[in-house]
Amino acid sequence: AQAEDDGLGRPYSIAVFVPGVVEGSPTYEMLVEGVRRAVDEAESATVRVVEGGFNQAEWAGGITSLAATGSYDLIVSSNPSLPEIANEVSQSFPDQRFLILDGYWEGNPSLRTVMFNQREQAYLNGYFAGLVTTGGMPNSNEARQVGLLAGQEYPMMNQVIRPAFIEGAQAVDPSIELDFRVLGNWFDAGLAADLANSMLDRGVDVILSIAGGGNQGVIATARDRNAYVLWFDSSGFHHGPGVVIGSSLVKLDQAAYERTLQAIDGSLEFGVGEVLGVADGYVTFDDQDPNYIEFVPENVRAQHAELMQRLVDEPMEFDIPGAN
Amino acid sequence: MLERTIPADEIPPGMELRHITKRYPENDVLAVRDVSLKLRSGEIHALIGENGAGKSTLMKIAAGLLPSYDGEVCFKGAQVCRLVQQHPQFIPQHQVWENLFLGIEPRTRWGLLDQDAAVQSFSALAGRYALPVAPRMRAERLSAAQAQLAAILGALLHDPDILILDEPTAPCSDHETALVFGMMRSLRDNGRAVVLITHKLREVMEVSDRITVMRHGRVVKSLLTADTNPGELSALMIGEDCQRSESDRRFGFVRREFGTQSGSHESVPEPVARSGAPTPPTQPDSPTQPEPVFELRNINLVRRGRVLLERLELRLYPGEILGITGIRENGLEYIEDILSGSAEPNSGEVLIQGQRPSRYTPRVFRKLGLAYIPTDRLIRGASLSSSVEDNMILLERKRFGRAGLLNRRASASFSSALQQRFGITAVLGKPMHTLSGGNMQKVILSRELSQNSPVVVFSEPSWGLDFRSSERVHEEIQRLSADGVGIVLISSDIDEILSLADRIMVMYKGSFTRTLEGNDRVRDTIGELMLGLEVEQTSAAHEDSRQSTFTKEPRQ
Amino acid sequence: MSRSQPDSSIMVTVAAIAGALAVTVLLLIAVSSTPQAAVRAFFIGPFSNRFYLGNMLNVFSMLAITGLGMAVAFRAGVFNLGGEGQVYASALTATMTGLALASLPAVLGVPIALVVGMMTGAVIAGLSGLFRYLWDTDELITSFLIASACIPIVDYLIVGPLNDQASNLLTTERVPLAFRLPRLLAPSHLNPTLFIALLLLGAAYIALFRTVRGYEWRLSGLNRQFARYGGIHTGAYIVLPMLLSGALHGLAGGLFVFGTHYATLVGFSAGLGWNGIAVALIAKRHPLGVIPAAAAFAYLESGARIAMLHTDFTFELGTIIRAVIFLFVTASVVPQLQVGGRFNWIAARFSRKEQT
Amino acid sequence: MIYYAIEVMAPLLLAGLGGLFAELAGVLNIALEGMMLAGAFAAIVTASLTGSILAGMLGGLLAGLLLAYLFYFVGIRMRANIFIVGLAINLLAAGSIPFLSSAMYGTKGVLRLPNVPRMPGLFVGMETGFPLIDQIFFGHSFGVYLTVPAVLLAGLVLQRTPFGLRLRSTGKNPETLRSVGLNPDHYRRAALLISGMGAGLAGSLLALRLGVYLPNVSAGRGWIALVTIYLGYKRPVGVLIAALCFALAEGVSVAAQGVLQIPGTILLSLPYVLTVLAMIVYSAMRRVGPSDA
Ligand SMILES: Nc1ncnc2c1ncn2[C@@H]1O[C@H](COP(=O)(O)OP(=O)(O)OP(=O)(O)O)[C@@H](O)[C@H]1O
Ligand SMILES: Nc1ncnc2c1ncn2[C@@H]1O[C@H](COP(=O)(O)OP(=O)(O)OP(=O)(O)O)[C@@H](O)[C@H]1O
Ligand SMILES: [Mg+2]
Ligand SMILES: [Mg+2]
Repeated sequence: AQAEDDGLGRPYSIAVFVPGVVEGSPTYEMLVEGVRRAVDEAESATVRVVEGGFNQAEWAGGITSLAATGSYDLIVSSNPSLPEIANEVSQSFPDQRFLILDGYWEGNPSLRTVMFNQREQAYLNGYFAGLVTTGGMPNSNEARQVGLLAGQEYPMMNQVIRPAFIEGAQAVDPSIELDFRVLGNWFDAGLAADLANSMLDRGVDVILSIAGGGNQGVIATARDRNAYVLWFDSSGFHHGPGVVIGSSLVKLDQAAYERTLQAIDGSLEFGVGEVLGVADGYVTFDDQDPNYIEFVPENVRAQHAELMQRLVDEPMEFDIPGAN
Repeated sequence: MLERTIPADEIPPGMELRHITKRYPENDVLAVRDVSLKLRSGEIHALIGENGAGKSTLMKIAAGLLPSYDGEVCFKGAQVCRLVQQHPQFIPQHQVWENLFLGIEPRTRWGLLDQDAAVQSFSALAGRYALPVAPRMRAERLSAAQAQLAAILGALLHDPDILILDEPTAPCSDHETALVFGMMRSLRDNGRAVVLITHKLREVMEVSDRITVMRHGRVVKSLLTADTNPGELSALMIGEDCQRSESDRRFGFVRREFGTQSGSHESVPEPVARSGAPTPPTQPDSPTQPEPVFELRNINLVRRGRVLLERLELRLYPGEILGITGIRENGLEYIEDILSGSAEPNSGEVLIQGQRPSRYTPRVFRKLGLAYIPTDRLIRGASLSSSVEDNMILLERKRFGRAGLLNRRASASFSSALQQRFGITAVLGKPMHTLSGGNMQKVILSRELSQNSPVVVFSEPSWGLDFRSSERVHEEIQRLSADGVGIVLISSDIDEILSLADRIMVMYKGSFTRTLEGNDRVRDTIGELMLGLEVEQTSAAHEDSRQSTFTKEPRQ
Repeated sequence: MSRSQPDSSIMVTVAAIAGALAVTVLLLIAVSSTPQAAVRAFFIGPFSNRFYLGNMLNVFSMLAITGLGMAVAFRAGVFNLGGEGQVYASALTATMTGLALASLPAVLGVPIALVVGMMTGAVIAGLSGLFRYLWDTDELITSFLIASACIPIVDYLIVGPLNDQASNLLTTERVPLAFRLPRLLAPSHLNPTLFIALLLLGAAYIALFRTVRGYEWRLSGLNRQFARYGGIHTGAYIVLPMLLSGALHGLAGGLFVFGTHYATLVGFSAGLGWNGIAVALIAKRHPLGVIPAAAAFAYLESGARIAMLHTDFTFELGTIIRAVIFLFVTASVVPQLQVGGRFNWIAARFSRKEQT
Repeated sequence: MIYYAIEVMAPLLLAGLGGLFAELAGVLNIALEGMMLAGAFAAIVTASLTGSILAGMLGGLLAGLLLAYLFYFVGIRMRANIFIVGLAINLLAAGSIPFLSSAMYGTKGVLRLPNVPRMPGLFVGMETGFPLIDQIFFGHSFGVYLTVPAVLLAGLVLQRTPFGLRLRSTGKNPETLRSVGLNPDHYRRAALLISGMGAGLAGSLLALRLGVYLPNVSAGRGWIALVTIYLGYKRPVGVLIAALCFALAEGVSVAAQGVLQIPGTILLSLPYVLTVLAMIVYSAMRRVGPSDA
């Protein structure tokens, strides 16, 4: 993209506000990647990436600072909690436009949100876990126990992911039980390893790990004890070939790319929130990865592909927690 | 010029100090001013002078413990110079040998600590100089006198050519003093140089070969002991400018001190300056007597299974000076703790002006009317990093509070009044640790005596004081007693006790052996009682049972 | 001791800060692709507009209160290592009180909520003081442990039963509008906490150095045996300083809610406790020294934050710069003379305890 | 559970033993956390470069050593406040590791490097028939077996060597050392370097067990190690017991998450609560104990 003024007006300027740190976070890497791709393709646009750190109390201040400069045509971000922050900031800076992914808000004319159907996403994982624990894999055990390790408890986790995960598993076999544990943070891999050990002791043979860096502890344990790990949001096979055997994907990069491009050429509609799911192709299960094909038996893959098709035909209702 | 006064004799010098000058930048005190001094081998050299004269500073320089000074320190023939500091400090939790062998630890073949070798060589040394210290005792359990002896042994471990002792006998009873002197003589006879800093002229005359007098950081004179007398020495220490009358009185005091040393069995005359004092009660229990202001009833103190104090009874009447003496480790420090409320007895009770304290804390005791001068100056008696003024107002702090606020102007004038009255050389705003040992003690005394308390407990009040100051303290004590204040005087200095106390109680192994009154107060009797001699004659049976509970020194 | 600090130590501190800043500039130049912009944002940014200025002053007020909370404990020779949890827990109780008293007028409701916050902090810290008084357990360690135990509980309460269902943030509900302290430099966070902080610092200075209780307080910290000997109730000066320290942290937590965030968010007070310790130590445990120390701290924090927003300055770089400044700030080539040698204060504290 | 507790204990113990040296020399080393983190990072990097577990552990140890030397230089030589220096070193580790990681491998996040071998277990599969004994003694990762010699060595050095005596004396009263012509700073330096090695090694165990480095992997264990020093009453065996207690407490809270219906987050505070209780009980017992009547 050309950054300099080419006589047609100043370039379209975008700030990406990352509520956290980009490197090491697949979601935010996708966000930045998508926006960058759009900017590169556009005639005249610039982008600045700003890391807001992990303290959510400071995000509002960061967004306010960006808005206060008045020099960004669009602020892009991604997190379920950001729409409400953006909504608030836009009271003070009504001209500032926001594009928030992975969040939902309706009715603020400055604000466009794109939400992913995480119920479907968790359901995909749950169904796959159900297939695994009921004997779908070489190391599956008799017990009908699936595990879920969360970094912290938060509304999306408690109200959507956790119920949908067990719902999916029980769709395979209603007697399946969930062993749910909390790490308390997003980095303590040592404790995560111990928690995973404790889950395996109780008969769990497959764990969906949504614990940031803690996932590594789960992998280490699962590798030692021949259990399985499921990944969330991005493809995780390379973290542990043969151990990580399933990944649900959210095509956040794709959405970011497309919506940003629309924003730049002025065709993006603000004031609305959309929800994208399996049927739209933005939530999916990574069935192309060689590891998946290598380690997961054919019949399991087939059964899961069926489920995918079912969800395309019949999308699941999604009650977004905290939606206005 | 001073050098000329010393006969050019044949004794080889061990060390020479040339034109030493030391200024403490912190309080801008010129502690030593252009001092030259020779320390000769085979000689005991006494260094005397009033508090703050610069003795300790000079000797620290000689021993290489102060980094910055002007002048030269030359070793001549001698190699090792050790200084035993005025207040030896040990690591309390470590055993004696661990403290003393630090830096010269004997090792086994494997490079490990050779504890047995250390203990053995220590015991051998202790045996050779007849200084009784148990090597495996934890240092926190050493009495002040034992600590002093241990520190001396620690210096001897290094086989010094020059040994400097800074007021070693201050915490010692006569017995221990004699042991230290024996050690010094034996060193001298082996061709070593020994330096003794002390305020006790009697000791100077008794043990030294040569004397150097310091005043205001300068050497006033160096002379041979044989050529001088206490009168001359004290005149030198005080300075010629001193008024005649004052030094007269002092000579009287000094002479009496010497009288007691030689005049063995005669009873001591009534202390001077008791005019106006009520006659001390001769029969304390008679019903006509006033109520006691301080009372101990059947006090027992046991710690870690050791009986430290046993069945103590004590009654103190207004205007009376009650002396308590003994060898320190026979319970003097524990009775100090009981009297001051610092330790809670296991049984028995304390009554202050007839009232029972609600708790055994110094706070409660003070509220009931007690003032207390502790033996331990550096931790209990002073806050070294606080200013002198803050140290002085400790007890009177409430008086300077107005609506909770501290009136600094009033407290400053209060402290400078105390400073004047007690002749304290100090800058009030500077931290306490900049003071010389004697001046620190004066600050403590001034604080406690500003209190007008009906009961005052003195523990070793004149430790480290020059005699002008210690006499001033003694006058203070007598004045208080004349005002009707009840005084407990704990002291291991028999002369001090004899010259001041109306009644003397002698401690031995945690109990009072006998109370001496009037003409019974004889130096030799006290000495024997302190060593437990008379006790064993009079109540041998009783003693047996006591010894079984009062265990000696448990190993470890 | 009650007199002012010797000038030479101030000079040394100034020199150290200058050295630290020089290193900071070098780091920025070495790492940034737009070094000029980064240096400008870092150093001038905090003063460049009222939003940044206000936020910096607000950070200053919070750090001043927690720094003071540490300084008063240090002065009495006790150590409160649990500030982090105390701020956090009291923020939550203050928030909940504020929500419960929503029907009351603000002049009543806010003070009550703040007092509840202070009491929360005081209890958490006071427990450690009490344990030391009763059983001689090291308050340094217990305060750290107790506060660490509080943090997961508060996390749970915010995410669980006390969660604001209407929000996707991990937060409690917000306190009523009327309860929110007015903003002084809108839209920045600056609020009257600044004046409260300055008032407290002055009051603490007078209390510590100009009152009888303050004298006892400091003396207990300098030499507990001496204080006890002098009839000071030294046990009280273990428990009281912990209580006060906890109360100040509690107040900080409460004011953080009513002045800045209006709710308790998960982990929102992170750093206030630790930075408070650093502020107190850099201030040489002196209430008035807290002012420059907290100001310097707030300045650095804001500079780093602004540089992060406007240049390629990264989060880690801010952390590294803070570390460098810490390394410089109390270092001195001039040995500090202290009792019993030239060792520094913390070590002295520990060896002192050994001796008793 | 015992088995995992022992695995958890090992790094705590090594860091605690190192910290014990510093503590006894009178230096409160609150930088254990940062040193562990640096040790973890360096261990993964060197293990990846060399393909050797031992080299990885050595790398961790050296990283701890490096920070410890910095600690010594600023905190002791330059006489800075050691608490602030400790905080600074923690910050330095937390800030510079992502910086280096990003420069070297292009990520600040999870660092999964090729060629990092798995931590071998020792005595795997051995059995005595008593599950408890088996869990305690057999099949642990290699690093765990370092801890017992470490405790013995620490005890020997501290109590039975001239060096140990001097080091302990430094902590109690540095002036006494100075007065016999020894430099207390030498012993403080030695103690700090030992604590750096202990913490670095502990960090390497944490990371090598996982086979990856990830940000903040020490997760407060440096602080817990500091607690074990006090809880263990500043004796090597005490530190061992304290570290084990803490590991068991963590084990209890982990197991309880699966069994009890108490929310998992709350149970995370259990180890701290149990540790405080242990401290109180211990101190209270000492109080009424044989010392005074
Ligand atoms: N560490 C110090 N810092 C500052 N000033 C000091 C220090 N030690 C001693 N002084 C000052 O130096 C002077 C000489 O003190 P020194 O201790 O040498 O006296 P002294 O002759 O040993 O007295 P005393 O008989 O009381 O022990 C005193 O005025 C004292 O205040
Ligand atoms: N020995 C004690 N044990 C427990 N509490 C005490 C003790 N002495 C006093 N207190 C309590 O401490 C508080 C302060 O005590 P009080 O007002 O008597 O002290 P003061 O003499 O006025 O001042 P200061 O405490 O400074 O000496 C009071 O509440 C009192 O009940
Ligand atoms: Mg199964
Ligand atoms: Mg002296």
